[in-house]
Amino acid sequence: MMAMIFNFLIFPGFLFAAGAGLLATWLDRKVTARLQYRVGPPWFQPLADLAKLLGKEIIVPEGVSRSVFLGAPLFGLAGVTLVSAIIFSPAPFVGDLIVVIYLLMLPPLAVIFGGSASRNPLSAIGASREMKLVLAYELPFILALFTVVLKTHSIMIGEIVRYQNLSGLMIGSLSGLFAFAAALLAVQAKLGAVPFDLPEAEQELAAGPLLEYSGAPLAVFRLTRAMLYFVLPAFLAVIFMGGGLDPWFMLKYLIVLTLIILIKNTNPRLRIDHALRLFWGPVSGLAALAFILAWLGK
Amino acid sequence: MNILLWTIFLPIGASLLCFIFRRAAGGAALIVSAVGLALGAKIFLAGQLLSPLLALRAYPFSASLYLAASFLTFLIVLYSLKFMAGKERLGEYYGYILITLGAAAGAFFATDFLTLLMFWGLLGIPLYMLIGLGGDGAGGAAKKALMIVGGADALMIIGIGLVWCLTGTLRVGGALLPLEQPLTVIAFFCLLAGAFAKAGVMPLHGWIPAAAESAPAPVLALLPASLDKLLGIYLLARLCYDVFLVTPNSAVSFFLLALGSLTIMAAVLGALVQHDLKKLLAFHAVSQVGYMVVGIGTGLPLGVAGGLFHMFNNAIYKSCLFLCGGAVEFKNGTTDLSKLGGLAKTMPLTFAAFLIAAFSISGVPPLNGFVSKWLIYQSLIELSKINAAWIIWLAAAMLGSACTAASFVKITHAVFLGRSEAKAREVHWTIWLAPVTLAALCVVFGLGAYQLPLRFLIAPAVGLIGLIGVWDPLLAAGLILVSLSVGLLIYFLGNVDALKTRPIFAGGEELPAAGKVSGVDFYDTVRQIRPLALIYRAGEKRWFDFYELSAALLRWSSAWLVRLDAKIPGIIPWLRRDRAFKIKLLGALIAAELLVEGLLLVSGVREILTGLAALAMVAAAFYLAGRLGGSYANE
Amino acid sequence: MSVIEQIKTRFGGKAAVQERSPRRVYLTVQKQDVTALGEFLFRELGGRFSTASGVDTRPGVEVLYHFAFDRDNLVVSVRTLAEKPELELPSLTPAVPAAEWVEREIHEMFGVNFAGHPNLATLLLPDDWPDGVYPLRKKTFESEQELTAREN
Amino acid sequence: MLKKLFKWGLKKSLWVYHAGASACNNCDIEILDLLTPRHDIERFGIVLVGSPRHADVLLVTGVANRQVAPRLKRLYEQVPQPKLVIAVGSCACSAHLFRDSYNYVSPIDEIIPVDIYLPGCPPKPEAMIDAVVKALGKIQ
Amino acid sequence: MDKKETLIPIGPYHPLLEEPEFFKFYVEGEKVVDAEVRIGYNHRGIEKLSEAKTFDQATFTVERICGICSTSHPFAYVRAVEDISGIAVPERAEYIRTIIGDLERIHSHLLWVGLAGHFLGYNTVFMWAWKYREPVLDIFEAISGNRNHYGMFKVGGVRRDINDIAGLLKAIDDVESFCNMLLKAVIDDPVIKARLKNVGVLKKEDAIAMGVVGPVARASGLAIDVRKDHPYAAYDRVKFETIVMEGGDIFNKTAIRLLECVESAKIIRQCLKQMRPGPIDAAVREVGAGEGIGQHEAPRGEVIHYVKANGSNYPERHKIRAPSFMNVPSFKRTVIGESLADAALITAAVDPCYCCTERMAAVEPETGRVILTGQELVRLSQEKTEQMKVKLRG
Repeated sequence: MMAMIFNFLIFPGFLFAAGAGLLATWLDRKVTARLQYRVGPPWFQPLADLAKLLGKEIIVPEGVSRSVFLGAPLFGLAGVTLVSAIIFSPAPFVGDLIVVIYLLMLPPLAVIFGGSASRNPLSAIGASREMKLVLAYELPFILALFTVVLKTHSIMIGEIVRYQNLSGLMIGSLSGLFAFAAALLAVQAKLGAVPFDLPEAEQELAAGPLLEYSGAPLAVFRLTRAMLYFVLPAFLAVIFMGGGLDPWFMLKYLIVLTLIILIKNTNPRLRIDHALRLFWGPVSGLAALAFILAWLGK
Repeated sequence: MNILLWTIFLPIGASLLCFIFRRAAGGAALIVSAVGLALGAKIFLAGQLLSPLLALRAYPFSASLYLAASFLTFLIVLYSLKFMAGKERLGEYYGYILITLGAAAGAFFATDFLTLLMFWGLLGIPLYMLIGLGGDGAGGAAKKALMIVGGADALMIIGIGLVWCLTGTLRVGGALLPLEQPLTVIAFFCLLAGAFAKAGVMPLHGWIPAAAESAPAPVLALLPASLDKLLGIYLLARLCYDVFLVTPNSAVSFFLLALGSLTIMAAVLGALVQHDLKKLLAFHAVSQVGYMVVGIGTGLPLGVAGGLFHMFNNAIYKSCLFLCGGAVEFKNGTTDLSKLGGLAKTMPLTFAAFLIAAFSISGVPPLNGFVSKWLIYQSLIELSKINAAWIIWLAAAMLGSACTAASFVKITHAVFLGRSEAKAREVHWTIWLAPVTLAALCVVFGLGAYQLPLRFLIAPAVGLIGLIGVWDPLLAAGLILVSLSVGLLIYFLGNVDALKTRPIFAGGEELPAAGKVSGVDFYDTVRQIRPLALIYRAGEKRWFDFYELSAALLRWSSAWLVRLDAKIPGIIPWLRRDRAFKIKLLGALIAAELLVEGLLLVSGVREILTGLAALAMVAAAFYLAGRLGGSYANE
Repeated sequence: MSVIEQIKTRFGGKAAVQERSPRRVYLTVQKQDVTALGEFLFRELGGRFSTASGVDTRPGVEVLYHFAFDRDNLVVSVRTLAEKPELELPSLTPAVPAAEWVEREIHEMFGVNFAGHPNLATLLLPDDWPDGVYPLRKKTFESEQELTAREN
Repeated sequence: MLKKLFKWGLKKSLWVYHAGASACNNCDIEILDLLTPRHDIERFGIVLVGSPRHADVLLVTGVANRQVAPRLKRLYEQVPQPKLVIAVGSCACSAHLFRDSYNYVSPIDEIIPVDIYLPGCPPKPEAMIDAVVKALGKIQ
Repeated sequence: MDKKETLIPIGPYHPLLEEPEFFKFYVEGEKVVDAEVRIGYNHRGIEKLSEAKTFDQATFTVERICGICSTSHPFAYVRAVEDISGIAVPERAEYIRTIIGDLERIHSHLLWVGLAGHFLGYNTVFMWAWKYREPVLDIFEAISGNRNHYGMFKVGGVRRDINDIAGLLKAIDDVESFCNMLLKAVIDDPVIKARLKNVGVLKKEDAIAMGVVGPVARASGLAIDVRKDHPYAAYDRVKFETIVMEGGDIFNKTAIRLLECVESAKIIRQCLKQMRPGPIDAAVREVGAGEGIGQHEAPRGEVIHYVKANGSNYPERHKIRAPSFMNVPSFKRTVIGESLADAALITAAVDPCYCCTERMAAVEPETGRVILTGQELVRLSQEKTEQMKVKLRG
């Protein structure tokens, strides 16, 4: 029991994921800055942002449902925390791959409900874009992940890791590589990173769903986003490159993170219909190709 | 009298009283449905019961279904007391609800195909009448429901005849037919039509959205949302495992999976772009059936368990959603999404119930909808050992789930969050009690999935099931609670005392009244994507509506019939009477159908007559439908 | 035929032509001819509508419409007068869509009414600007004070 | 203890919302210039945000004309406490040569409380960074 | 289907807008079906307060109409004043004016390209474009002592000479090579193409009807350029191309702006080569009476100033038309039917400059009549203010 609580709250659960995620967002900002010939923020920057936000007063817009407005960020955090505990557990713990896919729906849903509860027209447009984006990336994400399931014949994350330890990494095979590419783009969208940052498109929608948030709820949203920066690339690394929380794994994680940052900095934002077309067209096609290859044993 | 007979004849008898004593109808219906619930509990606890008369038999599976049906009926009657107060034709309303309950009991407990058929046919009448109660425009919807459901019933007669020819017995489960010969397959599909039309599987779904446009909310909650699903899927399950033998990787299994996936995706895509609350929910009522069909269609115990569990879950959350929609309509007088908004603050209980049910239908862990979907997904993954097509069904099911979430985001935004103009207050307790109870049940069935529903409702019917995944709802819920507290802790670490209310930020301007995003157009982008745009456009032209297609066919054929008419005026003169007469005639035919079935049952002279009656009635029904279609075309 | 010659042929009797330099021509017309001349310059001679300017003079508000002829290195200015106190001019906007905003501007700055203008709503001044106060007009201060008092 | 943490956070992470009030664009452009490689204020943790709800610092440029003044006040109220206001440019500080305009209402500091005045037409980016450093000193 | 239009307010305070403006987009889903714009948030009414300013002082006033094109207005203004009585400007001053004018074009276009990248969510482009814009500002600082608002122009000449020709040439080379690089990047990037091609198309006939100017007009196939059509300063002594494209979409507008940077670099290089030593100021003492019109091809298009003088030291009427005043109204014709995400970009694509649009820097004369003087208007306004303050506090 104590061990479980420790796993969940300290390592590799909440605290570890939060810390690693905050560092990852810093890395993102730093690398972005370097690519733009800038110096970039110091390493403690995300932490300072959070501390600052906690000290700010919380503003609730007039006439909104307080419970939804203030409750939404918490549910997003709960979803990502649970995932962070599941994906590193070697033994079956709480849930399997399908559970992870569904739990990963919680953070976007939290953002959507928060934005929708804000009653601001720009937030509402942002929420609708976020939802459309979810619809867009869900298909290739599912196809890519189930390509792995087809190869490993298991939906248990521990089993998938074990399979890779025995028979080589997923990404080593052609189908695994394609599936990884498709899943990577889906993760890019899940992170709301450019070119898929259209729900929060700062220049169009101010901050979209988060427009009305301030103080602690905003801090929780940012923390959730930061944890996703750790959890999602780590999830990809576990599924496609094998798991185990060792230095090698951190290297794998960093590779995935670097890919994400690079995509982010070399592309302009897409329009929502472009994103839908991209995900339902080429990216899903890529994932389907990966599946077919996997079926053929490649 | 046998307790099983009570379940049938008490409500049907009471319905007569309702027709006569209209004032007391509500109270009577409440008492009768409460008695029905008590009977249901008793039967459920008893496990096995038999009634020689009418050849009824209760066993755990049918008992649990009856329990669910009577429970929902009770809640909905309670809900109706205030909701329907002051409406016209209340006596009929409660009477038909009771007939539905009684006939459903008969259908659940029947062990004989003819008994089944009799009650099955009987169910069509209250369905027609209840939808017709909706006032203006309800007539067309009711007719549509009757045509589809009645037509499918006619096919069922053929199917039963064929089954009898093949096995020589009319007992359900008398013999297990492997689906090899063409005749068996035809029989299977004929019977399947009956189940599908009731449950609303594509392409026989057309009556549900049509009904949702006009029928009262409790009617929708009772019939298309729950009772008809229970009946249809019950029949489907029995057909697949008690009458015919559906094996994994068979052509029929493939067909069911394909049809189920198609239903999930097509209906949910339809739901995404609806702009009326009840109609949107109706599309989900169709979409959710797809999961059950997929689950049962796998041919694996895991899938059947998932499908049946999903059936119960769907009855719970779908009724809840329709009842919440009714409450919204009750207070605001409209279900047009563009006219609603901001009710979360004024109707908190309705909102909470709706939100839980919406999360449940979207498959958000740890609610019940997730668990049943999870079981179905696992069964699909099991199929991976056999056939590569599983990924298509799985992707359709999971994407359908995401689309469901999307359309509920739209509703929640448009009705409960978003901006408000309405100043509605919370509804009377009798109205919110039913949805809140059902929402609570969603949570209970989700958290205690293994301990309660799977153990008591599903396991007796399916037997033991072997999971291939892991999901520990109680632990997960506990951990979610822990992380929620962590989040709350963060709030309290922060400057939570300084909670201020400020106007909405609109670039420094005051937000103009028109600055309201109603949510109606949330998914226009999806609609405009090719090839979806083409599909949507075709859908708007009703190309996928079986009924409309047939109507078009009939319109075309009726032109020929009119010519035929002109040539044979002397032979059947009454055929040229007015339309109202023909509707009555159709009603009479259905009554005759029931009568014949009753006679057959008593006389035992089944063999020849069944086939003849079936053929005659199908021919007559088609002819009349054609004529009606003709007059429909001329309107 | 050059632009000036064409104008002279067509509007010789109505417009007083003043050729300040080969690149600058000023035409003075009665207000009823402005629309016809403007349309002629814009549609037939292909002049680009540059802008319009107003000056408050003793008899009324003098409005100049400037047309640029880019191929001929020429700017033609059409001068007309909106007499006090009505200050009414026919609007050029129906013929020359580009004139919409600048006529709105002259309307709110000078109080010139452009008959036939599709939308004379406030363009530059604040929402709560008092009615009847025209910043660029030369009125006595007392009358303005009166207006402000009335507005409040 | 917590208060200290909050203060530290505020000092290290100032989020800036830029409110132009009838400015000539020059100060606005120079503010944007602060983000760009030569000046890069992100290294001090300063970023420009899109919503006033996220802001700690309100940068006001230009003279507030009659149309803008009430909006500016509304905007100021949208910013959660603790907040700072920096008036950037001569116009915001003293209305510059627009002091006598008929559309000019009152100095910015009579509409909203201003913490730092930063004159210049436009102030150089270096001066703006200096102003922000001074603003940090004001945080109590 | 009864569809209800939804109003999306953009502004007056919005990250898309550097300056406060209020756009109202009426949308169905994300498709814009109607649009309105309310300006006036930037209206400073320079006219009344400028009335005591002499011809010379007004140069500084008009410079503060806009910070980005702070040379365009003085340029057109001094040309208008010189037009009144045909003041001749020394040759070297003409060259310096040309150099300053086109340096400004480079800095302004790079600024726009950066902002466009920013609006596209492509911050790398934003940072890079602005990085290469800095050297241009450095040149300005070296020449005039200020990064913006250079104060270079005066009636009859310029105020400062250009001496560091070698440094200028080097900076120009750097900027030119960067523009070429960016041009390639923009034209080849598939995502940028998808976002910009066929978006916000301004048809040629609409362009003519709305009288648009500058790159907006040239992107729609109108070959107009004041520098070519109405030659002035040293523009008739240098060789350059007027870039014209037919598409009318944002992609064309972007490409034109980048190509124009390259052309401007060419112009500056030729000017530096041709420039001979000499006086830079005609030392004008008397303006005289009459009317004058001055045009200048600003980065955003033609600026036109009309000055009426009555022989005193003050202009009687000074009318200014900035290019954005013609370009902004055309947004309605381009934005309807596009998606909301593009609408933001389309409104930005004309490179709107609202402080220019709302200038109204008309300089009135001192006449003998009792008129509503500036101070009185101010007093009126301040009275109103006091009332408003009471309201705001209450």
